[in-house]
Amino acid sequence: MDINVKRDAARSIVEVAGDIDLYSSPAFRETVLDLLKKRGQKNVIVNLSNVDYIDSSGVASLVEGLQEARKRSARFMLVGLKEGPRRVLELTLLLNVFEIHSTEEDALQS
Amino acid sequence: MDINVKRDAARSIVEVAGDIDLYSSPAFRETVLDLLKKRGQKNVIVNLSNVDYIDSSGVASLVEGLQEARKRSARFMLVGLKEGPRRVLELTLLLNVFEIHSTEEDALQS
Amino acid sequence: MPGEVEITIASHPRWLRLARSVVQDFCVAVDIADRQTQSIVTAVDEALSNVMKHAYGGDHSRFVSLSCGVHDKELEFEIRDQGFPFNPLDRDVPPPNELRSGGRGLYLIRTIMDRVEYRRDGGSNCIRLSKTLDAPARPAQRGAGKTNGH
Amino acid sequence: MPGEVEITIASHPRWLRLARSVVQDFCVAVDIADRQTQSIVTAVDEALSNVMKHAYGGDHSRFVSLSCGVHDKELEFEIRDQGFPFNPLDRDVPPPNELRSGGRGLYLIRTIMDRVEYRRDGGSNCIRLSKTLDAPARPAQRGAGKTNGH
Ligand SMILES: Nc1ncnc2c1ncn2[C@@H]1O[C@H](COP(=O)(O)OP(=O)(O)O)[C@@H](O)[C@H]1O
Ligand SMILES: Nc1ncnc2c1ncn2[C@@H]1O[C@H](COP(=O)(O)OP(=O)(O)O)[C@@H](O)[C@H]1O
Repeated sequence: MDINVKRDAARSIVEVAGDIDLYSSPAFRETVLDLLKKRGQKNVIVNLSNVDYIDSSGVASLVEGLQEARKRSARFMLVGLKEGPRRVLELTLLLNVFEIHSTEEDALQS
Repeated sequence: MDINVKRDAARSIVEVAGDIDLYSSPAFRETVLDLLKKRGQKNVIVNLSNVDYIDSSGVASLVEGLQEARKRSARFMLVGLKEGPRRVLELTLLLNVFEIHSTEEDALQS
Repeated sequence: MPGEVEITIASHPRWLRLARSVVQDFCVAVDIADRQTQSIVTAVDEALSNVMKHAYGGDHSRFVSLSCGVHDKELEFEIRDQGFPFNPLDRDVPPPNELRSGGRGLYLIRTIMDRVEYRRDGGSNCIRLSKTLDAPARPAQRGAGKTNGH
Repeated sequence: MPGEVEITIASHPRWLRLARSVVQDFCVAVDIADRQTQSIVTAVDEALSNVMKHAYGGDHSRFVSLSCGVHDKELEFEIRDQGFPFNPLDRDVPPPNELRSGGRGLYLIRTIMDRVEYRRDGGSNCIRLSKTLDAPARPAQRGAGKTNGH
Protein backbone atom coordinates (compact mmCIF):
# COMPACT_ATOMS: atom_id res chain seq x y z
CA MET A 1 0.00 0.00 0.00
CA ASP A 2 1.23 3.49 -0.89
CA ILE A 3 -0.11 6.68 0.67
CA ASN A 4 0.19 10.13 -0.82
CA VAL A 5 -1.18 13.22 0.95
CA LYS A 6 -2.04 16.39 -0.97
CA ARG A 7 -2.64 19.27 1.38
CA ASP A 8 -3.44 22.97 1.24
CA ALA A 9 -5.06 25.40 3.65
CA ALA A 10 -8.59 24.26 2.82
CA ARG A 11 -8.40 20.48 2.64
CA SER A 12 -6.29 17.33 2.72
CA ILE A 13 -6.61 14.52 0.23
CA VAL A 14 -5.28 11.12 1.26
CA GLU A 15 -4.63 9.04 -1.85
CA VAL A 16 -4.21 5.36 -1.16
CA ALA A 17 -3.03 2.73 -3.65
CA GLY A 18 -3.06 -0.99 -2.91
CA ASP A 19 -4.78 -3.15 -0.33
CA ILE A 20 -5.67 -1.89 3.14
CA ASP A 21 -5.32 -4.89 5.44
CA LEU A 22 -3.86 -5.88 8.80
CA TYR A 23 -0.38 -5.27 7.38
CA SER A 24 -0.94 -1.82 5.96
CA SER A 25 -3.81 -0.33 7.98
CA PRO A 26 -1.63 0.93 10.88
CA ALA A 27 0.17 3.35 8.51
CA PHE A 28 -3.13 4.38 6.92
CA ARG A 29 -4.74 4.97 10.34
CA GLU A 30 -1.83 7.06 11.52
CA THR A 31 -1.90 9.25 8.41
CA VAL A 32 -5.61 9.95 8.75
CA LEU A 33 -5.57 10.61 12.50
CA ASP A 34 -2.48 12.83 12.23
CA LEU A 35 -4.19 15.08 9.70
CA LEU A 36 -7.13 15.57 12.02
CA LYS A 37 -5.36 15.68 15.38
CA LYS A 38 -1.96 17.24 14.73
CA ARG A 39 -2.68 19.29 11.61
CA GLY A 40 -6.21 20.26 12.64
CA GLN A 41 -7.48 19.78 9.08
CA LYS A 42 -11.18 20.63 8.69
CA ASN A 43 -11.75 18.74 5.41
CA VAL A 44 -10.26 15.31 4.92
CA ILE A 45 -10.93 13.39 1.71
CA VAL A 46 -9.81 9.77 1.45
CA ASN A 47 -9.43 8.74 -2.19
CA LEU A 48 -9.90 4.97 -2.49
CA SER A 49 -10.06 4.76 -6.28
CA ASN A 50 -6.88 2.66 -6.34
CA VAL A 51 -7.88 0.38 -3.48
CA ASP A 52 -9.23 -3.04 -4.46
CA TYR A 53 -9.39 -4.49 -0.99
CA ILE A 54 -10.11 -3.25 2.50
CA ASP A 55 -10.41 -5.51 5.55
CA SER A 56 -12.04 -4.92 8.94
CA SER A 57 -8.91 -3.24 10.31
CA GLY A 58 -9.05 -0.79 7.40
CA VAL A 59 -12.76 -0.22 8.04
CA ALA A 60 -11.90 0.36 11.72
CA SER A 61 -9.36 3.02 10.67
CA LEU A 62 -12.01 4.77 8.58
CA VAL A 63 -14.43 4.68 11.51
CA GLU A 64 -11.80 6.15 13.81
CA GLY A 65 -11.18 8.90 11.28
CA LEU A 66 -14.87 9.66 11.12
CA GLN A 67 -15.22 9.74 14.91
CA GLU A 68 -12.19 11.99 15.27
CA ALA A 69 -13.55 14.32 12.58
CA ARG A 70 -16.95 14.55 14.29
CA LYS A 71 -15.29 15.37 17.59
CA ARG A 72 -13.54 18.29 15.90
CA SER A 73 -16.45 19.35 13.67
CA ALA A 74 -14.38 18.48 10.64
CA ARG A 75 -15.61 16.81 7.46
CA PHE A 76 -14.43 13.33 6.56
CA MET A 77 -15.25 12.11 3.04
CA LEU A 78 -14.59 9.00 0.99
CA VAL A 79 -14.25 9.10 -2.79
CA GLY A 80 -13.73 6.59 -5.60
CA LEU A 81 -15.04 3.51 -3.79
CA LYS A 82 -14.57 0.39 -5.89
CA GLU A 83 -16.99 -2.51 -5.76
CA GLY A 84 -15.06 -4.63 -3.22
CA PRO A 85 -14.53 -1.93 -0.57
CA ARG A 86 -18.09 -0.68 -1.15
CA ARG A 87 -19.42 -4.14 -0.45
CA VAL A 88 -17.41 -4.45 2.78
CA LEU A 89 -18.84 -1.12 4.01
CA GLU A 90 -22.29 -2.35 3.03
CA LEU A 91 -21.88 -5.65 4.88
CA THR A 92 -20.65 -3.83 8.00
CA LEU A 93 -23.66 -1.47 7.82
CA LEU A 94 -21.51 1.61 7.26
CA LEU A 95 -22.42 2.62 3.72
CA ASN A 96 -24.83 5.31 4.93
CA VAL A 97 -22.66 6.41 7.81
CA PHE A 98 -19.88 7.89 5.68
CA GLU A 99 -20.12 10.86 3.36
CA ILE A 100 -19.28 9.24 0.02
CA HIS A 101 -18.65 10.98 -3.34
CA SER A 102 -17.66 9.65 -6.75
CA THR A 103 -14.65 11.90 -7.32
CA GLU A 104 -12.43 14.38 -5.53
CA GLU A 105 -14.05 17.19 -7.53
CA ASP A 106 -17.53 16.18 -6.39
CA ALA A 107 -16.35 16.09 -2.79
CA LEU A 108 -14.69 19.50 -3.04
CA GLN A 109 -17.79 21.09 -4.56
CA SER A 110 -20.21 19.55 -2.09
CA MET B 1 -6.63 -18.67 -21.41
CA ASP B 2 -9.06 -17.62 -24.12
CA ILE B 3 -8.46 -18.08 -27.84
CA ASN B 4 -10.19 -16.20 -30.60
CA VAL B 5 -9.47 -16.87 -34.28
CA LYS B 6 -10.16 -14.24 -36.95
CA ARG B 7 -9.93 -15.73 -40.42
CA ASP B 8 -10.40 -14.70 -44.03
CA ALA B 9 -9.09 -15.99 -47.33
CA ALA B 10 -5.71 -14.31 -46.93
CA ARG B 11 -4.73 -14.86 -43.28
CA SER B 12 -5.64 -16.17 -39.83
CA ILE B 13 -5.10 -14.22 -36.65
CA VAL B 14 -4.98 -16.21 -33.41
CA GLU B 15 -5.71 -13.88 -30.51
CA VAL B 16 -4.75 -15.32 -27.15
CA ALA B 17 -5.63 -13.84 -23.76
CA GLY B 18 -4.24 -15.17 -20.49
CA ASP B 19 -1.34 -17.43 -19.56
CA ILE B 20 -0.06 -20.13 -21.88
CA ASP B 21 1.15 -22.91 -19.60
CA LEU B 22 0.98 -26.69 -19.20
CA TYR B 23 -2.75 -26.36 -18.52
CA SER B 24 -3.69 -24.25 -21.51
CA SER B 25 -1.03 -24.96 -24.14
CA PRO B 26 -2.68 -28.13 -25.55
CA ALA B 27 -5.68 -26.06 -26.71
CA PHE B 28 -3.38 -23.36 -28.08
CA ARG B 29 -1.24 -25.91 -29.93
CA GLU B 30 -4.26 -27.57 -31.48
CA THR B 31 -5.67 -24.26 -32.72
CA VAL B 32 -2.42 -23.28 -34.39
CA LEU B 33 -1.71 -26.66 -35.97
CA ASP B 34 -5.30 -27.00 -37.21
CA LEU B 35 -5.08 -23.71 -39.08
CA LEU B 36 -1.96 -24.86 -40.88
CA LYS B 37 -2.77 -28.52 -41.40
CA LYS B 38 -6.52 -28.71 -41.86
CA ARG B 39 -7.29 -25.23 -43.11
CA GLY B 40 -4.13 -24.88 -45.17
CA GLN B 41 -3.72 -21.25 -44.10
CA LYS B 42 -0.73 -19.56 -45.72
CA ASN B 43 -0.42 -16.66 -43.24
CA VAL B 44 -0.84 -17.28 -39.55
CA ILE B 45 -0.42 -14.43 -37.06
CA VAL B 46 -0.37 -15.17 -33.33
CA ASN B 47 -1.31 -12.10 -31.34
CA LEU B 48 0.23 -12.35 -27.85
CA SER B 49 -0.52 -8.79 -26.69
CA ASN B 50 -2.77 -10.12 -23.93
CA VAL B 51 -0.42 -12.87 -22.81
CA ASP B 52 1.64 -12.13 -19.69
CA TYR B 53 3.12 -15.57 -19.30
CA ILE B 54 4.28 -18.37 -21.55
CA ASP B 55 6.03 -21.52 -20.33
CA SER B 56 8.20 -24.04 -22.17
CA SER B 57 5.15 -26.02 -23.31
CA GLY B 58 3.77 -22.82 -24.87
CA VAL B 59 7.13 -22.15 -26.50
CA ALA B 60 7.11 -25.73 -27.81
CA SER B 61 3.68 -25.10 -29.35
CA LEU B 62 5.03 -22.00 -31.10
CA VAL B 63 8.01 -23.97 -32.39
CA GLU B 64 5.72 -26.69 -33.72
CA GLY B 65 3.64 -24.03 -35.44
CA LEU B 66 6.74 -22.58 -37.05
CA GLN B 67 7.99 -25.99 -38.22
CA GLU B 68 4.61 -26.88 -39.65
CA ALA B 69 4.43 -23.54 -41.47
CA ARG B 70 7.91 -24.00 -42.95
CA LYS B 71 6.96 -27.46 -44.17
CA ARG B 72 4.03 -25.93 -46.03
CA SER B 73 5.77 -22.74 -47.14
CA ALA B 74 3.38 -20.72 -45.01
CA ARG B 75 4.24 -17.66 -42.93
CA PHE B 76 4.03 -17.84 -39.16
CA MET B 77 4.27 -14.51 -37.29
CA LEU B 78 4.14 -13.37 -33.68
CA VAL B 79 2.84 -9.92 -32.71
CA GLY B 80 2.42 -7.92 -29.50
CA LEU B 81 5.05 -9.73 -27.42
CA LYS B 82 5.08 -8.49 -23.84
CA GLU B 83 8.25 -8.36 -21.78
CA GLY B 84 7.79 -11.69 -19.99
CA PRO B 85 7.13 -13.85 -23.07
CA ARG B 86 9.84 -11.97 -24.99
CA ARG B 87 12.32 -12.81 -22.27
CA VAL B 88 11.40 -16.51 -22.33
CA LEU B 89 11.96 -16.60 -26.11
CA GLU B 90 15.26 -14.81 -25.56
CA LEU B 91 16.39 -17.26 -22.87
CA THR B 92 15.48 -20.23 -25.08
CA LEU B 93 17.45 -18.68 -27.97
CA LEU B 94 14.37 -18.30 -30.18
CA LEU B 95 13.99 -14.53 -30.41
CA ASN B 96 15.65 -14.42 -33.83
CA VAL B 97 14.05 -17.59 -35.08
CA PHE B 98 10.50 -16.23 -35.22
CA GLU B 99 9.20 -13.46 -37.43
CA ILE B 100 8.09 -10.90 -34.83
CA HIS B 101 6.12 -7.69 -35.41
CA SER B 102 4.76 -5.06 -33.04
CA THR B 103 1.16 -5.09 -34.22
CA GLU B 104 -1.20 -7.03 -36.48
CA GLU B 105 -1.11 -4.13 -38.97
CA ASP B 106 2.69 -4.29 -39.19
CA ALA B 107 2.53 -8.03 -39.75
CA LEU B 108 -0.12 -7.71 -42.45
CA GLN B 109 1.84 -5.02 -44.31
CA SER B 110 5.15 -6.83 -44.11
CA MET C 1 -4.86 -33.30 2.73
CA PRO C 2 -8.53 -32.30 2.83
CA GLY C 3 -8.40 -29.92 -0.16
CA GLU C 4 -6.70 -29.56 -3.51
CA VAL C 5 -4.66 -26.58 -2.38
CA GLU C 6 -3.07 -25.96 0.99
CA ILE C 7 -0.90 -23.08 2.07
CA THR C 8 1.05 -22.43 5.25
CA ILE C 9 2.33 -18.95 6.02
CA ALA C 10 4.35 -17.46 8.85
CA SER C 11 2.05 -15.53 11.20
CA HIS C 12 3.12 -12.17 9.87
CA PRO C 13 0.53 -9.87 8.25
CA ARG C 14 2.88 -9.29 5.30
CA TRP C 15 1.78 -12.71 3.98
CA LEU C 16 -1.96 -11.99 4.07
CA ARG C 17 -1.95 -10.54 0.59
CA LEU C 18 -0.38 -13.71 -0.80
CA ALA C 19 -2.95 -15.81 1.06
CA ARG C 20 -5.74 -13.70 -0.46
CA SER C 21 -4.29 -14.32 -3.95
CA VAL C 22 -4.45 -18.05 -3.27
CA VAL C 23 -8.11 -17.87 -2.27
CA GLN C 24 -8.85 -15.69 -5.29
CA ASP C 25 -7.04 -17.98 -7.72
CA PHE C 26 -8.66 -21.03 -6.16
CA CYS C 27 -12.13 -19.55 -6.66
CA VAL C 28 -11.32 -18.59 -10.25
CA ALA C 29 -10.04 -22.11 -10.97
CA VAL C 30 -13.30 -23.64 -9.78
CA ASP C 31 -15.41 -21.05 -11.65
CA ILE C 32 -16.88 -19.06 -8.76
CA ALA C 33 -18.42 -15.73 -9.84
CA ASP C 34 -16.27 -12.64 -9.25
CA ARG C 35 -18.63 -10.98 -6.81
CA GLN C 36 -18.91 -14.07 -4.64
CA THR C 37 -15.14 -14.56 -4.82
CA GLN C 38 -14.54 -11.07 -3.41
CA SER C 39 -16.65 -11.80 -0.33
CA ILE C 40 -15.11 -15.21 0.22
CA VAL C 41 -11.63 -13.66 0.08
CA THR C 42 -12.77 -11.22 2.78
CA ALA C 43 -14.06 -13.97 5.08
CA VAL C 44 -10.90 -16.08 4.82
CA ASP C 45 -8.64 -13.05 5.23
CA GLU C 46 -10.50 -12.02 8.41
CA ALA C 47 -10.09 -15.52 9.84
CA LEU C 48 -6.35 -15.52 9.11
CA SER C 49 -5.96 -12.01 10.56
CA ASN C 50 -7.72 -13.13 13.74
CA VAL C 51 -5.29 -16.01 14.15
CA MET C 52 -2.33 -13.64 13.80
CA LYS C 53 -3.77 -10.98 16.13
CA HIS C 54 -5.55 -13.07 18.73
CA ALA C 55 -4.62 -16.77 18.66
CA TYR C 56 -0.91 -15.90 18.38
CA GLY C 57 -1.19 -12.50 20.08
CA GLY C 58 0.94 -10.85 17.39
CA ASP C 59 3.83 -13.33 17.62
CA HIS C 60 5.29 -13.51 14.09
CA SER C 61 7.25 -16.71 14.59
CA ARG C 62 4.28 -19.08 14.40
CA PHE C 63 2.49 -20.57 11.38
CA VAL C 64 -1.07 -20.71 10.13
CA SER C 65 -2.43 -23.05 7.46
CA LEU C 66 -5.27 -22.69 5.01
CA SER C 67 -6.69 -25.53 3.00
CA CYS C 68 -9.04 -24.90 0.07
CA GLY C 69 -11.36 -27.56 -1.27
CA VAL C 70 -14.54 -28.03 -3.23
CA HIS C 71 -16.90 -30.97 -2.95
CA ASP C 72 -19.87 -30.91 -5.30
CA LYS C 73 -21.71 -27.72 -4.28
CA GLU C 74 -19.69 -27.05 -1.14
CA LEU C 75 -16.72 -24.71 -1.12
CA GLU C 76 -14.65 -25.33 2.01
CA PHE C 77 -11.80 -23.43 3.62
CA GLU C 78 -10.10 -24.81 6.69
CA ILE C 79 -7.91 -22.56 8.81
CA ARG C 80 -5.60 -24.21 11.32
CA ASP C 81 -3.37 -22.73 14.02
CA GLN C 82 -1.53 -23.93 17.10
CA GLY C 83 -2.38 -20.91 19.22
CA PHE C 84 -4.60 -19.96 22.10
CA PRO C 85 -7.70 -22.23 22.10
CA PHE C 86 -10.66 -20.23 20.84
CA ASN C 87 -14.05 -21.33 19.56
CA PRO C 88 -15.58 -18.51 17.50
CA LEU C 89 -19.02 -20.09 17.90
CA ASP C 90 -18.92 -19.52 21.66
CA ARG C 91 -18.96 -15.80 21.10
CA ASP C 92 -21.95 -13.54 20.53
CA VAL C 93 -21.53 -11.57 17.31
CA PRO C 94 -23.87 -8.59 17.34
CA PRO C 95 -24.20 -6.51 14.16
CA PRO C 96 -21.40 -3.95 14.24
CA ASN C 97 -22.32 -0.36 15.02
CA GLU C 98 -20.63 2.72 13.69
CA LEU C 99 -19.16 3.81 16.99
CA ARG C 100 -17.05 0.74 17.59
CA SER C 101 -13.58 0.70 16.12
CA GLY C 102 -12.90 -3.08 16.10
CA GLY C 103 -15.08 -6.14 16.19
CA ARG C 104 -16.20 -6.57 12.58
CA GLY C 105 -14.14 -9.63 11.63
CA LEU C 106 -16.30 -12.41 13.04
CA TYR C 107 -19.42 -10.60 11.86
CA LEU C 108 -18.11 -10.49 8.28
CA ILE C 109 -17.12 -14.16 8.42
CA ARG C 110 -20.56 -15.25 9.63
CA THR C 111 -22.44 -12.97 7.27
CA ILE C 112 -20.53 -14.05 4.19
CA MET C 113 -20.14 -17.78 4.77
CA ASP C 114 -23.00 -20.27 5.05
CA ARG C 115 -21.43 -22.36 7.77
CA VAL C 116 -18.72 -21.89 10.39
CA GLU C 117 -17.53 -24.98 12.23
CA TYR C 118 -14.91 -25.29 14.93
CA ARG C 119 -13.00 -28.21 16.31
CA ARG C 120 -10.02 -28.55 18.59
CA ASP C 121 -7.72 -31.11 16.98
CA GLY C 122 -4.75 -32.10 19.17
CA GLY C 123 -3.02 -28.81 19.87
CA SER C 124 -4.69 -27.05 16.94
CA ASN C 125 -7.65 -24.77 16.43
CA CYS C 126 -9.41 -25.76 13.26
CA ILE C 127 -12.08 -23.51 11.77
CA ARG C 128 -13.98 -24.60 8.69
CA LEU C 129 -15.76 -21.98 6.61
CA SER C 130 -18.18 -23.30 3.99
CA LYS C 131 -20.24 -21.80 1.26
CA THR C 132 -22.94 -23.65 -0.67
CA LEU C 133 -22.78 -22.77 -4.34
CA ASP C 134 -25.79 -22.12 -6.55
CA ALA C 135 -24.44 -24.49 -9.16
CA PRO C 136 -21.97 -27.35 -8.67
CA ALA C 137 -18.41 -26.07 -8.97
CA ARG C 138 -16.23 -27.31 -11.75
CA PRO C 139 -14.95 -30.66 -10.44
CA ALA C 140 -11.54 -30.33 -8.88
CA GLN C 141 -10.54 -33.49 -10.72
CA ARG C 142 -8.61 -35.22 -7.97
CA GLY C 143 -7.42 -38.36 -9.59
CA ALA C 144 -9.87 -37.76 -12.39
CA GLY C 145 -7.52 -38.40 -15.25
CA LYS C 146 -4.20 -37.86 -16.88
CA THR C 147 -2.43 -34.99 -18.53
CA ASN C 148 -0.07 -35.93 -21.26
CA GLY C 149 3.11 -34.02 -21.65
CA HIS C 150 3.96 -33.65 -25.29
CA MET D 1 9.07 -25.62 7.70
CA PRO D 2 12.12 -24.36 5.85
CA GLY D 3 10.50 -21.19 4.44
CA GLU D 4 7.99 -18.55 5.41
CA VAL D 5 5.46 -19.71 2.85
CA GLU D 6 4.66 -23.24 1.78
CA ILE D 7 2.03 -24.43 -0.64
CA THR D 8 0.83 -27.90 -1.59
CA ILE D 9 -1.25 -28.40 -4.72
CA ALA D 10 -2.85 -31.41 -6.35
CA SER D 11 -0.76 -32.53 -9.34
CA HIS D 12 -3.14 -31.03 -11.88
CA PRO D 13 -1.92 -28.27 -14.24
CA ARG D 14 -5.00 -26.18 -13.40
CA TRP D 15 -3.22 -25.20 -10.14
CA LEU D 16 -0.01 -23.98 -11.78
CA ARG D 17 -1.39 -20.49 -12.20
CA LEU D 18 -2.15 -20.27 -8.50
CA ALA D 19 1.35 -21.54 -7.68
CA ARG D 20 2.84 -18.86 -9.93
CA SER D 21 0.83 -16.19 -8.07
CA VAL D 22 2.33 -17.44 -4.81
CA VAL D 23 5.88 -17.16 -6.15
CA GLN D 24 5.09 -13.74 -7.60
CA ASP D 25 3.56 -12.45 -4.35
CA PHE D 26 6.40 -13.94 -2.33
CA CYS D 27 8.98 -12.10 -4.45
CA VAL D 28 7.01 -8.85 -4.19
CA ALA D 29 6.79 -9.21 -0.40
CA VAL D 30 10.56 -9.55 -0.11
CA ASP D 31 11.19 -6.69 -2.57
CA ILE D 32 12.63 -8.54 -5.56
CA ALA D 33 12.72 -6.45 -8.75
CA ASP D 34 9.89 -7.14 -11.24
CA ARG D 35 12.14 -8.36 -14.02
CA GLN D 36 13.94 -10.83 -11.78
CA THR D 37 10.60 -11.96 -10.33
CA GLN D 38 9.30 -12.85 -13.81
CA SER D 39 12.23 -15.17 -14.47
CA ILE D 40 12.04 -16.78 -11.04
CA VAL D 41 8.34 -17.48 -11.59
CA THR D 42 9.30 -19.20 -14.86
CA ALA D 43 11.92 -21.41 -13.22
CA VAL D 44 9.64 -22.56 -10.39
CA ASP D 45 6.71 -23.12 -12.77
CA GLU D 46 8.89 -25.29 -15.02
CA ALA D 47 9.99 -27.38 -12.04
CA LEU D 48 6.37 -27.89 -10.91
CA SER D 49 5.28 -28.74 -14.47
CA ASN D 50 8.04 -31.34 -14.71
CA VAL D 51 6.83 -32.99 -11.53
CA MET D 52 3.29 -33.19 -12.91
CA LYS D 53 4.35 -34.43 -16.35
CA HIS D 54 7.29 -36.66 -15.54
CA ALA D 55 7.60 -37.55 -11.82
CA TYR D 56 3.87 -38.32 -11.64
CA GLY D 57 3.47 -39.21 -15.32
CA GLY D 58 0.33 -37.09 -15.62
CA ASP D 59 -1.48 -38.67 -12.65
CA HIS D 60 -3.64 -35.88 -11.19
CA SER D 61 -4.29 -37.54 -7.85
CA ARG D 62 -0.87 -36.81 -6.32
CA PHE D 63 0.48 -33.72 -4.59
CA VAL D 64 3.46 -31.44 -5.03
CA SER D 65 4.77 -28.94 -2.47
CA LEU D 66 6.64 -25.70 -2.87
CA SER D 67 8.33 -23.89 -0.05
CA CYS D 68 9.54 -20.29 -0.46
CA GLY D 69 12.17 -18.78 1.79
CA VAL D 70 14.71 -16.01 1.95
CA HIS D 71 17.89 -16.04 4.02
CA ASP D 72 19.99 -12.91 3.83
CA LYS D 73 20.92 -12.72 0.14
CA GLU D 74 19.63 -16.16 -0.81
CA LEU D 75 16.20 -16.70 -2.24
CA GLU D 76 15.29 -20.38 -1.98
CA PHE D 77 12.49 -22.46 -3.46
CA GLU D 78 12.14 -26.10 -2.57
CA ILE D 79 9.95 -28.38 -4.67
CA ARG D 80 9.00 -31.74 -3.22
CA ASP D 81 7.17 -34.69 -4.75
CA GLN D 82 6.65 -38.36 -3.99
CA GLY D 83 7.00 -39.52 -7.57
CA PHE D 84 9.46 -41.34 -9.77
CA PRO D 85 13.02 -40.75 -8.42
CA PHE D 86 14.78 -38.27 -10.70
CA ASN D 87 17.90 -36.20 -10.19
CA PRO D 88 17.88 -33.30 -12.66
CA LEU D 89 21.64 -32.86 -12.13
CA ASP D 90 22.31 -36.29 -13.64
CA ARG D 91 21.03 -35.09 -16.96
CA ASP D 92 22.89 -33.21 -19.66
CA VAL D 93 21.09 -30.00 -20.54
CA PRO D 94 22.28 -28.74 -23.90
CA PRO D 95 21.14 -25.31 -25.10
CA PRO D 96 17.80 -25.82 -26.82
CA ASN D 97 17.70 -25.61 -30.59
CA GLU D 98 14.86 -24.40 -32.69
CA LEU D 99 13.99 -27.73 -34.21
CA ARG D 100 13.19 -29.49 -30.97
CA SER D 101 9.65 -29.22 -29.69
CA GLY D 102 10.21 -30.12 -26.00
CA GLY D 103 13.21 -30.01 -23.71
CA ARG D 104 13.44 -26.38 -22.64
CA GLY D 105 12.28 -26.70 -19.01
CA LEU D 106 15.50 -27.83 -17.34
CA TYR D 107 17.48 -25.40 -19.48
CA LEU D 108 15.32 -22.47 -18.32
CA ILE D 109 15.62 -23.57 -14.69
CA ARG D 110 19.42 -23.80 -14.85
CA THR D 111 19.82 -20.60 -16.83
CA ILE D 112 17.64 -18.54 -14.52
CA MET D 113 18.62 -19.86 -11.10
CA ASP D 114 22.09 -19.66 -9.58
CA ARG D 115 22.00 -23.07 -7.95
CA VAL D 116 20.03 -26.27 -8.41
CA GLU D 117 20.39 -28.94 -5.72
CA TYR D 118 18.76 -32.32 -5.49
CA ARG D 119 18.28 -34.74 -2.65
CA ARG D 120 16.24 -37.87 -2.20
CA ASP D 121 14.55 -37.56 1.19
CA GLY D 122 12.72 -40.73 2.28
CA GLY D 123 10.26 -41.33 -0.54
CA SER D 124 10.49 -37.76 -1.81
CA ASN D 125 12.35 -35.95 -4.54
CA CYS D 126 13.47 -32.61 -3.23
CA ILE D 127 14.82 -29.97 -5.60
CA ARG D 128 16.12 -26.70 -4.25
CA LEU D 129 16.39 -23.72 -6.60
CA SER D 130 18.37 -20.74 -5.27
CA LYS D 131 19.08 -17.27 -6.48
CA THR D 132 21.65 -14.95 -4.92
CA LEU D 133 20.30 -11.43 -4.74
CA ASP D 134 22.30 -8.30 -5.53
CA ALA D 135 21.16 -6.69 -2.29
CA PRO D 136 19.93 -8.46 0.86
CA ALA D 137 16.19 -9.09 0.63
CA ARG D 138 13.90 -7.44 3.09
CA PRO D 139 14.15 -9.69 6.17
CA ALA D 140 11.32 -12.16 6.34
CA GLN D 141 11.01 -11.37 10.04
CA ARG D 142 10.51 -14.87 11.36
CA GLY D 143 9.97 -14.33 15.05
CA ALA D 144 11.33 -10.85 14.64
CA GLY D 145 8.67 -9.05 16.57
CA LYS D 146 5.06 -8.44 17.31
CA THR D 147 2.13 -6.93 15.48
CA ASN D 148 -0.42 -5.31 17.68
CA GLY D 149 -4.06 -5.66 16.83
CA HIS D 150 -5.85 -2.47 17.72
N1 LIG E 1 -8.66 -16.75 16.34
C1 LIG E 1 -8.98 -16.14 17.52
N2 LIG E 1 -8.34 -16.49 18.64
C2 LIG E 1 -8.62 -15.88 19.81
N3 LIG E 1 -9.56 -14.91 19.95
C3 LIG E 1 -10.23 -14.50 18.86
C4 LIG E 1 -9.99 -15.09 17.60
N4 LIG E 1 -10.81 -14.50 16.70
C5 LIG E 1 -11.53 -13.60 17.38
N5 LIG E 1 -11.19 -13.58 18.69
C6 LIG E 1 -11.80 -12.74 19.74
O1 LIG E 1 -13.06 -12.27 19.27
C7 LIG E 1 -13.05 -10.83 19.22
C8 LIG E 1 -13.85 -10.33 18.04
O2 LIG E 1 -13.16 -10.66 16.84
P1 LIG E 1 -13.45 -9.84 15.52
O3 LIG E 1 -14.92 -9.74 15.34
O4 LIG E 1 -12.69 -10.48 14.42
O5 LIG E 1 -12.92 -8.36 15.78
P2 LIG E 1 -11.47 -7.77 16.11
O6 LIG E 1 -10.45 -8.76 15.65
O7 LIG E 1 -11.45 -6.49 15.37
O8 LIG E 1 -11.45 -7.57 17.61
C9 LIG E 1 -11.61 -10.44 19.21
O9 LIG E 1 -11.38 -9.14 19.76
C10 LIG E 1 -10.96 -11.53 20.06
O10 LIG E 1 -11.11 -11.23 21.44
N1 LIG F 1 10.74 -34.10 -12.25
C1 LIG F 1 11.12 -34.98 -13.22
N2 LIG F 1 10.94 -36.31 -13.02
C2 LIG F 1 11.31 -37.20 -13.97
N3 LIG F 1 11.87 -36.85 -15.15
C3 LIG F 1 12.07 -35.55 -15.40
C4 LIG F 1 11.71 -34.55 -14.45
N4 LIG F 1 12.06 -33.35 -14.98
C5 LIG F 1 12.60 -33.60 -16.19
N5 LIG F 1 12.62 -34.92 -16.46
C6 LIG F 1 13.17 -35.57 -17.67
O1 LIG F 1 14.05 -34.65 -18.31
C7 LIG F 1 13.61 -34.36 -19.64
C8 LIG F 1 13.87 -32.89 -19.98
O2 LIG F 1 13.03 -32.06 -19.20
P1 LIG F 1 12.70 -30.58 -19.66
O3 LIG F 1 13.96 -29.92 -20.08
O4 LIG F 1 11.94 -29.91 -18.61
O5 LIG F 1 11.82 -30.74 -20.98
P2 LIG F 1 10.40 -31.40 -21.27
O6 LIG F 1 9.66 -31.45 -19.97
O7 LIG F 1 9.78 -30.48 -22.27
O8 LIG F 1 10.69 -32.75 -21.83
C9 LIG F 1 12.13 -34.73 -19.65
O9 LIG F 1 11.66 -35.05 -20.92
C10 LIG F 1 12.11 -35.92 -18.69
O10 LIG F 1 12.49 -37.08 -19.33
